[in-house]
Amino acid sequence: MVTINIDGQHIEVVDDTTVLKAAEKAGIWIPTMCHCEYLEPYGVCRLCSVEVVRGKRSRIVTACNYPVRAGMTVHTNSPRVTWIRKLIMEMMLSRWPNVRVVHEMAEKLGVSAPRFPSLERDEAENACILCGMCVNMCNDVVRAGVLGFAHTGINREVVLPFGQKTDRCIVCGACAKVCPTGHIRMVLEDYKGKKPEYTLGPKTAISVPSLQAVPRVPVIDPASCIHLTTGGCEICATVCEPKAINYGMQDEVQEIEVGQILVATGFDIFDATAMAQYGYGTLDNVYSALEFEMLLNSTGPTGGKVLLKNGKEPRSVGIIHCIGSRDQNHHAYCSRVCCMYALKFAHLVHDRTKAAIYQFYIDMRAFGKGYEEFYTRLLDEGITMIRGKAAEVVEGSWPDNGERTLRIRCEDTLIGKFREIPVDMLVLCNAIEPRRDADRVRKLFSISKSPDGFFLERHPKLDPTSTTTDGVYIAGCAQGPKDIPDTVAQASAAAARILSLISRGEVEIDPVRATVQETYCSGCRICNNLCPYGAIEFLEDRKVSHVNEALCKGCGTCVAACPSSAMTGEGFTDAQILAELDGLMV
Amino acid sequence: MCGDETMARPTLALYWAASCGGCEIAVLDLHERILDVANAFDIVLWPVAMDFKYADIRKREDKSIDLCLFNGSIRNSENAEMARLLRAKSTTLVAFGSCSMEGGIPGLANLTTKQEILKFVYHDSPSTISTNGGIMPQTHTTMPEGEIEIPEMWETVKALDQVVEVDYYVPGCPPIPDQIWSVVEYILSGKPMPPRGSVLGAGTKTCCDECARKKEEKKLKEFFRPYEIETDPARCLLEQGIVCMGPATRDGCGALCPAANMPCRGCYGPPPNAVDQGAKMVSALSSVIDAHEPEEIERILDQIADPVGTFYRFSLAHSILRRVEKP
Amino acid sequence: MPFEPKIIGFLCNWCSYTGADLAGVSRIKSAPNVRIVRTMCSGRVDPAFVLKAFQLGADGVVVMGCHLGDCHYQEGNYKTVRRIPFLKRLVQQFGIDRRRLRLEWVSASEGDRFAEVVNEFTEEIRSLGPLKLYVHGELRGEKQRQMETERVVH
Amino acid sequence: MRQIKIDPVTRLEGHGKIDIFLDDDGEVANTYFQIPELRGFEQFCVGRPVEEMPRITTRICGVCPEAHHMAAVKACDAVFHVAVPPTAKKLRQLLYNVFFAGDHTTHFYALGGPDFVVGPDAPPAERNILGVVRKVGLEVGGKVIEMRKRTQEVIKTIGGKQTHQVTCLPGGISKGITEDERKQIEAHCSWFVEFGKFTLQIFDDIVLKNQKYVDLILSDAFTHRTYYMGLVDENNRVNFYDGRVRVVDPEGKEFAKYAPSEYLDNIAEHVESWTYLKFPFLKKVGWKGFVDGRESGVYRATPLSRLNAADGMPTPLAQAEYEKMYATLGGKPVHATLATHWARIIELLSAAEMALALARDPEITGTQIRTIPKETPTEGVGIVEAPRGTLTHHYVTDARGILTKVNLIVGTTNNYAPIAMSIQKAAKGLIKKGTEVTDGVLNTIEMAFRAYDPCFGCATHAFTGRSPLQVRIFDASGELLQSITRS
Repeated sequence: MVTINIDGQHIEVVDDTTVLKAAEKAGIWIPTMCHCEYLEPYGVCRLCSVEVVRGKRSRIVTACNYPVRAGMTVHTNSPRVTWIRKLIMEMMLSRWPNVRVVHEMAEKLGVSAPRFPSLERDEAENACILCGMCVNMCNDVVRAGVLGFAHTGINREVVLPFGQKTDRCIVCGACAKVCPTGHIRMVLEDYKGKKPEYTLGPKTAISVPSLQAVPRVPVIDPASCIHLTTGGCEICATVCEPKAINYGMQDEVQEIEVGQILVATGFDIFDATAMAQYGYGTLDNVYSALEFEMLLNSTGPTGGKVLLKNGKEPRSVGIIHCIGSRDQNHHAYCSRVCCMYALKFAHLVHDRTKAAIYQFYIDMRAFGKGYEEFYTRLLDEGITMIRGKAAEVVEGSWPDNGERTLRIRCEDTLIGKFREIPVDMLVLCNAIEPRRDADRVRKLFSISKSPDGFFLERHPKLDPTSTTTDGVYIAGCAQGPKDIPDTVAQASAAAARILSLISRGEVEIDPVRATVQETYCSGCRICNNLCPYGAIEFLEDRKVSHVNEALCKGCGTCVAACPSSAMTGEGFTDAQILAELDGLMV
Repeated sequence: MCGDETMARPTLALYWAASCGGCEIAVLDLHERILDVANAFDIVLWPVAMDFKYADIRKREDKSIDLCLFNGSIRNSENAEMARLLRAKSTTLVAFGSCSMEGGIPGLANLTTKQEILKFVYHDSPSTISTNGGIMPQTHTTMPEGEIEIPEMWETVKALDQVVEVDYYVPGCPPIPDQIWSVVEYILSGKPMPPRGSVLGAGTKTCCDECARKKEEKKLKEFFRPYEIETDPARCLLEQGIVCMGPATRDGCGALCPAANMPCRGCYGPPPNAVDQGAKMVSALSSVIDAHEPEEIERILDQIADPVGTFYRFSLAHSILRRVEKP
Repeated sequence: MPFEPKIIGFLCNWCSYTGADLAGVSRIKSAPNVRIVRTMCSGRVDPAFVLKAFQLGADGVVVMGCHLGDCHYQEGNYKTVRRIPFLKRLVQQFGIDRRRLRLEWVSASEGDRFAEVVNEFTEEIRSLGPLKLYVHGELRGEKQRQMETERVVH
Repeated sequence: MRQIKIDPVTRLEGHGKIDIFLDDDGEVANTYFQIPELRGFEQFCVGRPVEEMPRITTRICGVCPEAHHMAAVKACDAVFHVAVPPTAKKLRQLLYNVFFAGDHTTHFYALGGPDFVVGPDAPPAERNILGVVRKVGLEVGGKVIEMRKRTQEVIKTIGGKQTHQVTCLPGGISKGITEDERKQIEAHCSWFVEFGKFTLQIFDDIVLKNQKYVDLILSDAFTHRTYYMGLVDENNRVNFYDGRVRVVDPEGKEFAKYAPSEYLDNIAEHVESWTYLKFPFLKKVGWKGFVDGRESGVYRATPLSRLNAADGMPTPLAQAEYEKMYATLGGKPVHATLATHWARIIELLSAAEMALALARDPEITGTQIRTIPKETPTEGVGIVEAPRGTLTHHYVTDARGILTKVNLIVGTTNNYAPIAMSIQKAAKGLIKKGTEVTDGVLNTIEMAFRAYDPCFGCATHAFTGRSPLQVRIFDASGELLQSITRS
């Protein structure tokens, strides 16, 4: 540790830190325009100039890269320093007369206009000021080595190799992030054969998977993580104080022995691109319910503000119900939750904007506790409810100011009129549908599905949580569309079923079993390859087949197959079934 | 009258109804042991070998014959009549051989009709020349000298127990002499007889039990007919794609046919608990067919020639459906 | 008196039987001609059962199981899918129209399909008319004989 | 009306019923010999796979399943156009000759022979195997039983089962024999040869040394001048398993010689409404009713016929006996029905010799015993000599080898007409005005019968109860005078 004196303050700082950091510690502001804490000091803008006094001698240095020395004295606002900064600002102003950040800094430093004639160059307000942060970021931190300087003096500029787009760019966006003027922009276009993903705002390589994720632990997306791509960056690691970042972590498959399984694999949402007439994926400002939910979320891209792509507030918002549900072409069933969240959307939009809100519905299904009340309350808030399914959405413009907007064509069955309603933003209430891999999961647990594709409960009324496979239970939207209270109720019921077995500590298995009567078995081995559970074994010594009772599930296939009728199926013996036939045919 | 050994000895009757005589030959094939039988029993009826009158049988008291070995199926009223007579006169009536037990090969006549048989034999047969206006045999014919008649054959062949109550069964076409001997010995030993309806002179398992061939798990994509391939004499014939009735056939024969490289045809009848030999064969074979696709399954099934005629070679008349229906 | 087909249906416990149950719960109307025998799996249906059904006077027999790949026992119905076509050939050779034997896949959720199959099959059998077999008369005769002998005994 | 009770006719394989009608003078007007059973193999074998026929048709007759096994498999070979490897053919022949020796033994000692050995006049109760034993000594009984036992052993070794053989299949035989088995079989066969000589010795001592018997044999009551049929090899020697069918006329001159496939050009069957059995006749001569002579198509196929139809026996010892027989009975052809017994035991010896030769053949233990048929099955005829006559199996199949047509002409059937004629002749000769039909009458009829060793079970392929011969006598008014039933 060393002690230095800044503007009369005596402060103690670690050795070989820079004057800039020391000043920061002392709470003294020093202007910078090419400095970024994640980059090595570059010292190109010279704005951070300060006066350092040692003994009788004093000199001007750049604070960002000048190391502290024991007992040194620093003046950050001596007349000499102020004079130099002003001079630098005047030069920058004359060089970049239109650039916003330059003007802002000039104001701070009390410079109104340069004394020098401005070069008659029409610069954009976000022109490049050659701070070099992007270049250093790309080379030193990201290590992509794409950006560099070309030419000298007045012609100096930041370029791509040979001025060409290059595949070496990993599209990390770091350059854009550090660029103080916004000169560097990320644009959406096909890149390396990949179509740009339609997302709400930029998504970082390390993020929390979903807004309400519990536990709220961020994960690294190895595909887009700079460090995992180039070995550089590691910024997240440097800023993470508890040092929780572990780039070495790998996916692993764990085998866990369990006695019972609760299948609650949830649902997928209907892909609205299948209904082209609503312009999802083709028109701007058309959102799926889940996307809109993200938009509304306070931690979302707009911090919960309801904004259009162009950052403006919508004049009107349309919400269309039953996208893919209650629709013979897609899902016949009702997704049950849409009506209510659509009302919630309307409420929030009403709350946060002055936009007019239109709901396009087939029937309102406010079936739950307090739901109907909520519905009536919204009607009072002045939501426009249009009974009738929207026919299509087209691009159009506002009649008054001609601004472009969307127009929803629909029939209002209540007034029996065809209507065309302008909305700036459209929210589609996608249907809840079975997960794409539901069939694989189903076969894995050998449980059945209902016609709608959701998992089938053992009995629709009397046993809604268990399945036809002992020890396998289902809950939530995996079993069928339902809202949170219902899901919680069903899940609790399933959990209770599971616990009751655990507490009993033993299970009862069906007495329906196949057994071999050895006196009749001649070891022809026809049954041997029939059992999917491998319950039939052949006893070489006795030359007979044998059924392992614990493995046998009692399907009776081997019983029917056994040509010597040595295999009997308890509970369904030949005699019993033949007797049954006799009884049936009298 | 003690001292008179003929009275002391149990009485034995052997009779053949609709049979080929093979069962009788099998009895003769006891060779020298036949003499022991002759000594042990007082034989009261044996048309093939000795001289007796049916009249004497009719005169006998009911149940006065201790043991009657009845072979041959029931093809016409005369067979049935003898069956009833011998049932009445015998305390123990044994259905002896495949024919009387389950119809046997004659039962295959249930695959066709009496009409078709007569039509072919006396009309369509290539060697038949209708020299007198295509007449057929008649039960009654008037000749210049007078009226003469011949019995009428039945439409459907029956097993003995479809006509009268049967006490025991001895399967086989013909029954293996050693098995016949073991039955005779057992009866002579005076041991308590097994429950009525039991099968004597045979095992409780299937032919496979006696078959020395090596058996493994079976998965079949092709079936062959016996003449189509050379088979490995050490390996299960079914595994080699030869339809063998062994798995659905009661043991007791000593698996003679597989030992001679020929597939079993099921003459010992269905195993103890099997209801229907052919049905058992169907489930057995379809279980070892290694195919999931309907087309492939049909292709494989096409390779199995004449299911009914093969799976019911000996047991058709006694099967669940008993005969083939002709429109 | 019009001909009412007697049909035996072998239903697998997990899919078809539940499907039939669902048809009932859902109040779906279906022909009353099918008399149901429940087996744990369509794979349990021994061909002898089918023949026995015909012997006892069934005009048609339908075996129902889970759709292929849906078997509660993973592959039981794959045995059935081989057994029934084979059995069809057998009954055909016995002179019984193979259409009188059917294999249908009805899942637990297909109450409507169950009803459909039952109605459709019943109508087909109705059009095929009653099944007349030699053995029917024989059995009647044998029952008669038994009763007579019993009478003698008492 | 008086009912005459006579001991039943036995030792008759098959079911027979005879109606004798008398005219006003009480002379025999006509006799009807009826076969009241029919099985219908021809029809119910349709639809079966042809290769199963050797295993199905054995059930036509449990006494001579080997004959049907062989005829069937030879028809199958023809159906598949397949040539049988030499070893397989020799094995089949070995099996077949051994069977012939055994079957002829049974008939001579148990069924037909007793008439001579014990004597026609002896009471029927005596005229059976036991009587034979009593007459010629106990060891004969033992020998006969041993003969059966040994033949059955060989048959089981080669045929797989002793009754209803299984091993023959299209293109060969399913199982060869080992050297040890061959040694065994050879030992048996040389024993058979000895037994054959011994049997001829007995016949010589008891029959030929007794002029009364010789006269009986030659007596007119037992003589019919008919055509004769039998299989012959390329040297016109008797062959049971293979060759061409040769027919000679009543003078013994060759009338026809044809390959099995040509049988339909030469043989036809006549139907009568009063019997289930058909009457085969020579097509080229035609059906002239129940009469003999060269104008009538009636022919005989019996051991005697085979000897008549051939130029000699294939083996030395038998050849010697063959010459002796014709010398004794006044040259070829011999028409005396009862001489069939003699011919039969000459065949017995010949079969034994043949078997021995085959058992010593080095090829017999070969391993090349199958030819896998490759051609599409079509149609085929198989002919062998069954002990009771020429046996013909004729199959037609579809391309899959499923039978579409089956025709069978079985050994005894060939002789149906001659037997009927023999019965009528005997009856006419014996039943005169006012004669009361006695055991003698029936016995004589039985003798006419037994010479043919008839098996009507085979003939009608009828699974018939072997119910006995029944003779009913009606007067001119058709009234039943007498019914002589042997239970």
